[in-house]
Amino acid sequence: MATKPIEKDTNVFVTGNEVVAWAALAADAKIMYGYPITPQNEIMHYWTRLAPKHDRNFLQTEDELSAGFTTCGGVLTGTRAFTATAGPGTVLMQEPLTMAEMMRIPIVVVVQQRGGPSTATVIYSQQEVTMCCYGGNGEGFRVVYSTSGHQDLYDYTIKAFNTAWKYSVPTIVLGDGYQAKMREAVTMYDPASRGIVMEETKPYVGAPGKPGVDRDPSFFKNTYNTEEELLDVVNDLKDHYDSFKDEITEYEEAFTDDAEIIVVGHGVVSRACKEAVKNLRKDGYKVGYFRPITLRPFPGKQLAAAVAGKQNILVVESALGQMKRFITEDLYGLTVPITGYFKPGKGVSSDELVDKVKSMMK
Amino acid sequence: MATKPIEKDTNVFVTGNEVVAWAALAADAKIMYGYPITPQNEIMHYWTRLAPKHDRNFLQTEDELSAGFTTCGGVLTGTRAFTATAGPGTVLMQEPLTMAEMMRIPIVVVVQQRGGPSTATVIYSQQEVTMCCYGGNGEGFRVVYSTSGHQDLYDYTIKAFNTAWKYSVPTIVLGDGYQAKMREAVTMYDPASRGIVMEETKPYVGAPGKPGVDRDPSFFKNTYNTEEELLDVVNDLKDHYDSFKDEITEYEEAFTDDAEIIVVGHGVVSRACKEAVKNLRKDGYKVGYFRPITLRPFPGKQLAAAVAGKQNILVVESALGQMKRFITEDLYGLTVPITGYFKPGKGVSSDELVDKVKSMMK
Amino acid sequence: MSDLKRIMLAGEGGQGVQSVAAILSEASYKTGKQVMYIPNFGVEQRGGVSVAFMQISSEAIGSPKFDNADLIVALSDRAVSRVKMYVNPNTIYVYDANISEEARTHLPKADEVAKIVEIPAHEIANTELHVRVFNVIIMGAVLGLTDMVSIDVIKEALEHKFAKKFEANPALRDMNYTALEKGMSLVR
Amino acid sequence: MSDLKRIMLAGEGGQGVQSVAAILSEASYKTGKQVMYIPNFGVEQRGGVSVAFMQISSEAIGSPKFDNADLIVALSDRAVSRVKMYVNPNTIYVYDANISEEARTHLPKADEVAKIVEIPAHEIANTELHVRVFNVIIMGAVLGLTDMVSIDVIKEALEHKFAKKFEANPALRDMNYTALEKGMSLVR
Amino acid sequence: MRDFKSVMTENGKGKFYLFTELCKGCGLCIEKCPKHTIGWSERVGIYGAPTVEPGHGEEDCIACKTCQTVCPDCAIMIEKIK
Amino acid sequence: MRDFKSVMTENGKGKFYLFTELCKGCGLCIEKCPKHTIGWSERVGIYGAPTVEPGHGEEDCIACKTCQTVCPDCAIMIEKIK
Amino acid sequence: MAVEFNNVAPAMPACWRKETKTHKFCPGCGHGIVLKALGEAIDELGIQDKVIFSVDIGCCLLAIDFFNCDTVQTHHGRTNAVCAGVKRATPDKIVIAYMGDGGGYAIGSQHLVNCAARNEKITSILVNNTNYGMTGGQMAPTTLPGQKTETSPYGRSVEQQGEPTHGPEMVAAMAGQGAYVARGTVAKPKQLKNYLKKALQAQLNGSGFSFVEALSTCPTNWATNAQKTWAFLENEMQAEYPVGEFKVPEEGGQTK
Amino acid sequence: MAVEFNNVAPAMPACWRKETKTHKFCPGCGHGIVLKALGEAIDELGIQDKVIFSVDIGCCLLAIDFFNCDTVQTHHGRTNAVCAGVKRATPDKIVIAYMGDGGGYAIGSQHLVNCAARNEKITSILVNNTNYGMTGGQMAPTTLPGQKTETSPYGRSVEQQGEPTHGPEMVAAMAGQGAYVARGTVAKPKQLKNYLKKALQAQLNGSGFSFVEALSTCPTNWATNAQKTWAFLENEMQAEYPVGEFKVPEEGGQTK
Ligand SMILES: Cc1ncc(C[n+]2csc(CCOP(=O)(O)OP(=O)(O)O)c2C)c(N)n1
Ligand SMILES: Cc1ncc(C[n+]2csc(CCOP(=O)(O)OP(=O)(O)O)c2C)c(N)n1
Ligand code: SF4
Ligand code: SF4
Ligand code: SF4
Ligand code: SF4
Repeated sequence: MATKPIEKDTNVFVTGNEVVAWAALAADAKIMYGYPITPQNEIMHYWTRLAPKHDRNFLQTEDELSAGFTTCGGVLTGTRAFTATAGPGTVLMQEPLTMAEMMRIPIVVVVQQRGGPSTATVIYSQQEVTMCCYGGNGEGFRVVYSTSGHQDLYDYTIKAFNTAWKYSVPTIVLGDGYQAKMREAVTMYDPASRGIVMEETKPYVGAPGKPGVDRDPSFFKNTYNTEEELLDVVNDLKDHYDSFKDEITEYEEAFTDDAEIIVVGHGVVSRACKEAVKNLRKDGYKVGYFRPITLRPFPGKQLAAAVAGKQNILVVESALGQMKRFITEDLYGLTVPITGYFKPGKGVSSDELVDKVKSMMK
Repeated sequence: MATKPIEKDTNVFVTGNEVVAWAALAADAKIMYGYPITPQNEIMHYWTRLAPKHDRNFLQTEDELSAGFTTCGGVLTGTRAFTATAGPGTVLMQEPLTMAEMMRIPIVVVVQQRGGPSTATVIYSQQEVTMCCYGGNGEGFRVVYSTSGHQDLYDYTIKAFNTAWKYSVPTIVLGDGYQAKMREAVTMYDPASRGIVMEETKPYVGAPGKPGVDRDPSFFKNTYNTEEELLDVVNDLKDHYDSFKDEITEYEEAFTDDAEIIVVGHGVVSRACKEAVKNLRKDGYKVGYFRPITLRPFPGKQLAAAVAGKQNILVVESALGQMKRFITEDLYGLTVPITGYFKPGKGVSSDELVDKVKSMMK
Repeated sequence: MSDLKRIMLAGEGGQGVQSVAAILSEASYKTGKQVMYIPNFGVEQRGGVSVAFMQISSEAIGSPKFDNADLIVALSDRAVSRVKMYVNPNTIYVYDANISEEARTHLPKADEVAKIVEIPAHEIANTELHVRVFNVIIMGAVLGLTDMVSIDVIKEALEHKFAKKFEANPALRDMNYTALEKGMSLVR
Repeated sequence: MSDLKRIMLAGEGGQGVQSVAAILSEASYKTGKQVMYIPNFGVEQRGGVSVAFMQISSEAIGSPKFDNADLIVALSDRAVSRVKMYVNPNTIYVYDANISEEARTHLPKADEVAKIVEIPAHEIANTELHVRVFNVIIMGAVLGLTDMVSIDVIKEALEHKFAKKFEANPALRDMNYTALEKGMSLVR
Repeated sequence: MRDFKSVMTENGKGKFYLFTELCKGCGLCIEKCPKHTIGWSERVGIYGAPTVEPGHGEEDCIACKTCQTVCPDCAIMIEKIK
Repeated sequence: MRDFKSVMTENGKGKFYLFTELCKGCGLCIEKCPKHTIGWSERVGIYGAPTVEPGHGEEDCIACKTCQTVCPDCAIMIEKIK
Repeated sequence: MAVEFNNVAPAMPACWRKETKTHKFCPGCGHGIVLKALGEAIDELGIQDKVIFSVDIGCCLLAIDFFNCDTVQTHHGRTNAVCAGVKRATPDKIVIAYMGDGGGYAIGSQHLVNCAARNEKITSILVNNTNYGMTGGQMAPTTLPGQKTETSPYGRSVEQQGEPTHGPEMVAAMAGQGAYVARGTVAKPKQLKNYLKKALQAQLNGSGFSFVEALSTCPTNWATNAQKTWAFLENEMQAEYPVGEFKVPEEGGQTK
Repeated sequence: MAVEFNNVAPAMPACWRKETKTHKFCPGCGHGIVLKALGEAIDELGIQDKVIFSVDIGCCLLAIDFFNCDTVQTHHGRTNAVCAGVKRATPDKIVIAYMGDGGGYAIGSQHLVNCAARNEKITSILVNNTNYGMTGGQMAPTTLPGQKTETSPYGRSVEQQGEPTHGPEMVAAMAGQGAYVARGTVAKPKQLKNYLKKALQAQLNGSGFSFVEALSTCPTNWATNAQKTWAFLENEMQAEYPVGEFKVPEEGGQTK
């Protein structure tokens, strides 16, 4: 058998797509299924180069529907499997994701967001947030980690596999075109060296023994006959989701205690927010910073605590308020005014946020 | 040429799917593209029986992606065209819908909701709300009419074509399995008899004249090279949407003035809400009723006005709070408590709402 | 409150509850009532219990389905189980005598409903009349228990629906009418 | 604030701005700096302006792209237009002398930036050295205007990258070194 | 393992077992019997429709098992009478 | 209607027009010329790469128009010299 | 002379799950015959414990608990994709995709075509009943010229809707070396069983993609009695769709 | 002896839109040759004012403003569907779908197969460059055995990834009477033009679906110089993919 792909800590200067490929290797993912789309292509490029050396597999499918459904198939056998996509590919991925939600199939999907709607740009956006959290004909029983840079991509890709398998929930690592294509430093490590134990995978189908003789056969279905049955199923899914959601909710905050304005951003935008807040603090502005790491479940309670009694919440997105909708959902009842700073499909710089906050504090 | 399919008012007792087929005929839709899925099938069944008699066309496509994209193709030629789908079909329909959003193609899509996630049930739900309003990799530049019964299905199917073509926006008529399959009375009419003028359709491609000689060729694209370009495009789409949204927002309210609790429901659920409120009023309970008819744009301002100073808002859905998310988005800042009554995938009766409200008012 | 009547018919696929519901609801719509009829439907075309929900009122009708039925007609073992949750103290409950002992244990007790009636519709159809008019007997029973529409209107509806068949075979008309009246008399 | 440097290189596809940025950013990462490099990319593989965004700092780096560049290098007519919105009073602006008269009208005025430098990199490459080292001259110019990394580190990087080629043809090494130094001297 | 109720009819060369809980009364077997011996029985099957039995034609069963083979529900089993 | 700049080279039987704003310097024409007469020119094309011209081989142009036909950019036009 | 028994076992394939019988297919539906043939093939090859069975959305979904084999229901048209995913992850399993003509030739045709092209080592079984059964009898790619369905109420027009899709012929044109492709009919259950067995054998040998179309019956949506059901199948359908083998791997695993 | 001119018109098809030239395709990309052949076919048939041109997402999107013809960009793989929709609504237009091998044979294969099956009266042109060009050179259904791409870095393995897809052969197996199916190559632009003309003629006649695959070049992703570009096309690709006509309508509009 192949040795561990990463034995000891390795510091490298690479693209985010390369980071994801290495993280999936380190997480002991056995197979990737995928269809090309910019800006996630290089995940496949690296994976296909590395996979044979580490006894891993790859299947290039005919489209993203197939990429999603083959991933479901692979996972059902108890194999740690993943796919990656973006933009219109993420739109198509909603169909397999709804099956995974219903049948609790722990697929991992890396989404490198690009501009929308439609084909739009191949570059960057945060416009796939609603879709990743609540896409399809259901109620969004998924976990979504929004990453802000290479270390996140490494850490949360590994974590995504564990969350998925521990809770039997489809899990999305939400990146974007910037993170996919940019180069910055990252420390890659063997998860075991950080005390991370990879969750054991279990076969949904194909367990040992003759079905009907040694054990019951397993039947996995997604269709129900009556409303009443479905209500029970969806309520079960909800109860299951609620049972672990507090446990996995993640966020980051800084300078919130005495702040008058809280700047909220997720993903790569949170870096601009953090930098802006740091710079504003140097100039004496009382500004705080809050970053949801899990977008689903959303750290609403924590955000509510952070913004209580503040003058304003500045919500920053490279989208038209997709995250803001989660904020108002969870913060409804509060009266702290919310200001939106939305640049759909376009990056946000710390400089413009500094200006924005200054104009608000005048 | 064929005469008008409906000359004078006709009162009939039929299924909702039949109503939709007749409404599309009356609205002078020229072609339907579609793929079978329960519970919308009978729209196609009626349409295919009626179409040849009225010089209309039908194409059964290979899937819902094709149904959506062929509809886009038909509409681009300046032909009033529509499709219908449900559940997993609506999931797939998101891809063509994003193209229609981006390129402002006035397709009309009738969605007869069924249970989700995944294949789930073929029966009924209100779980396609988020997807119809904000599905895909974009910002939800669509119009969504939520119907509550056969007269609505007739009226709003006709209206959908006019909204779509007047504002160049993809428009969804949101029904459900109950409405699709139930029989009740409806009055069908010639739109002209109600003073409804069908908007003129304009060819996006294939207008008269030799391109490059008599006129410029028309180029319709959905791809942009830079973030800056895309930001402008999306902002334009938003400005365009904002320019007409107040004009088309629709809602219904009753008994709100002196009410202590406002019951909010959309679609067929609103009938149970209305009936419950009426019955509660007879018993002396001060309860009001609010029904958003357009879910996108959402009548947030009107709802805010209706609930101001009330004791509670009871939000009723056959979903896990998909409409509630729009309410909190628009009502953020208010402090009227919101209570959710959610039955994902299951119908809601007036009796249970009567009980619920009584328990809240104890 | 209002004069709203909520009726639920449940039976096996072949027992024709949907056509009973369709004829009754269409007929009472024609008499100027507000009517709502919704079939229960699912993924299986055959093999499931068939349920019809009907509401008749002089006022606008709310939700297509309801929790409490004013009249329930259960025609098979599985139907008896299926309708259970719709039973309430005001319910008039009708069931076919043909159900099994097992199923009888699932019937509401007399004091749990307004009225409970056993009808030997199955037997009558099979012995006195013809299997094919089983559902017409049921239709008669529903008519006998509600004032939703007069028997003449239903006769007219049957006349309309089976025009050709009745013409070809007038005995068929008689059999249908007899079945209808038989059904009414069973619940009186 | 911090010692953050924001550098933007823009040119035509063939001019090699991405490889300049890749070598420079990797080299300064190796010296222990915090570095971020992001190429501009679009739907077209060829034919668009190629832009590289680099940030170097001793502190953690924020957004990958930025609004105001500390150093801008524009190498073609279209590049001059493309970088316009990144110019600010603190910008050091470098452009190749080869651009058209038209393009010159789009250059910032001397008082709008901290410094503006015209360099004849194109000409030097074509006449004195070789087209292929055009981007090495540019690399030198960037080095000359920032203290991001020492020239030796870059030489080492080139040594590493072109090991085989330099071995096969030592004159190539010399040419690259000359180009690098030439580039530095042009901006001094 | 589940048991099924059956009715056995001897007719010609075969013991014809009909499983009432399996037969849906589709009639496919009737059409395929080379001897035209299968016909409707008084007994009803799982869906309340009549089931089938041999002995309805002019000829007797030859135990060819065609009916068993074509029955989609495995509702017939033929045992050759030796 | 837009005009294009061209350079005309007479060589053998053909007037060889090369449109510098169209030629991307791909070299496809060079490979296909049956007379091997096309080669790189000093003039650069739209992408800054060298363009092409006839007169580089041992034989002259025979005005067969192959180059014109294969150029993906319509950057060559051959006029037969009568 | 009718004798009643309680303990005679019906002649069901061993791998059929008795607890779920009678199955949920309509009276006279050919799915039962196909699944009997498949069950016998599984029994004869002795692979029940290796099989992973996967059903499409369509009437096939009624087979979710049909066999004593692990079974997965997928989405409409996606069964070949799910099965390819399963097989790639666990090549030692015998993976069977079961679908209707709508699922295989319409909405899932990209998966069928590309599984064939990639020569995925799975067995794909497609039940051709000339319509969309589960949704109530709409036109399918396989509907015959002139045939009336809910969406071709005046009969399928070749001019408007094209010729019926000939699936095995298409798959044979796409699939590579070692593939097995055949068309059987429920009117010939033994032949059908043999085709299915050969298909599974191809998978066991790892030689290539295996695909069997089964011409089948749908009395519910055809609105036919038993006699007309057989007649439609054996006369009209078999005239349009030739039964036989289209691609057979050679002994060594290569396709002739 | 070089003379400069400002007013000599290049030998472009009349329907090419001069304002957008030089076009955006890479140096040496065969798309330019295909579009020249198409432009000439349009000119010769005199149908410019009737054409509705539609481009897929893939390198073809660069042709959004290529012709003086109304043009629609669609989604990746969806061009045949959009065109079917256009044609059904306006049968008097000449509708041309333009796509790559990924768009046509992978993600959009259900549309291609079913347009062929329905015999949609459109003309579908597919440019086969053996890879996914726009996204930077990944494996395509058409990648040759052993060929290295970004996702087959060690060469395409037939065992793992199957044989290359032969599109026209598949389409010919599916399409009905009156269809036209051919494969040309940019190495033979005149032949290619003729095929395209016949395809458009089939549409003009309303006889059936018309499909032309064009073998093309992609020096950028192949990383080839001009010489190797031609060599790969003419030797390796043409060896795998026979050039010629696969289905031709008879005089009366029927396919031979
Ligand atoms: C995406 C999607 N579209 C449509 C449907 C609805 N649907 C369910 S089964 C079916 C047709 C099945 O027909 P076929 O595949 O021929 O199988 P059959 O039922 O005839 O055996 C359709 C269209 C669905 N479930 N999902
Ligand atoms: C749904 C979706 N998936 C993936 C993509 C990304 N994508 C754009 S072009 C392309 C490949 C194009 O390859 P091909 O069709 O062969 O055309 P070429 O560029 O080679 O001419 C892909 C995968 C997309 N735009 N949409
Ligand atoms: S075994 Fe043969 S002869 Fe006997 S009943 Fe069955 S089909 Fe008829
Ligand atoms: S025995 Fe089988 S084939 Fe015969 S009627 Fe019964 S179910 Fe049909
Ligand atoms: S016309 Fe023919 S001979 Fe002349 S340069 Fe072109 S290819 Fe060569
Ligand atoms: S083929 Fe055309 S673009 Fe290429 S080098 Fe020759 S003239 Fe220039």
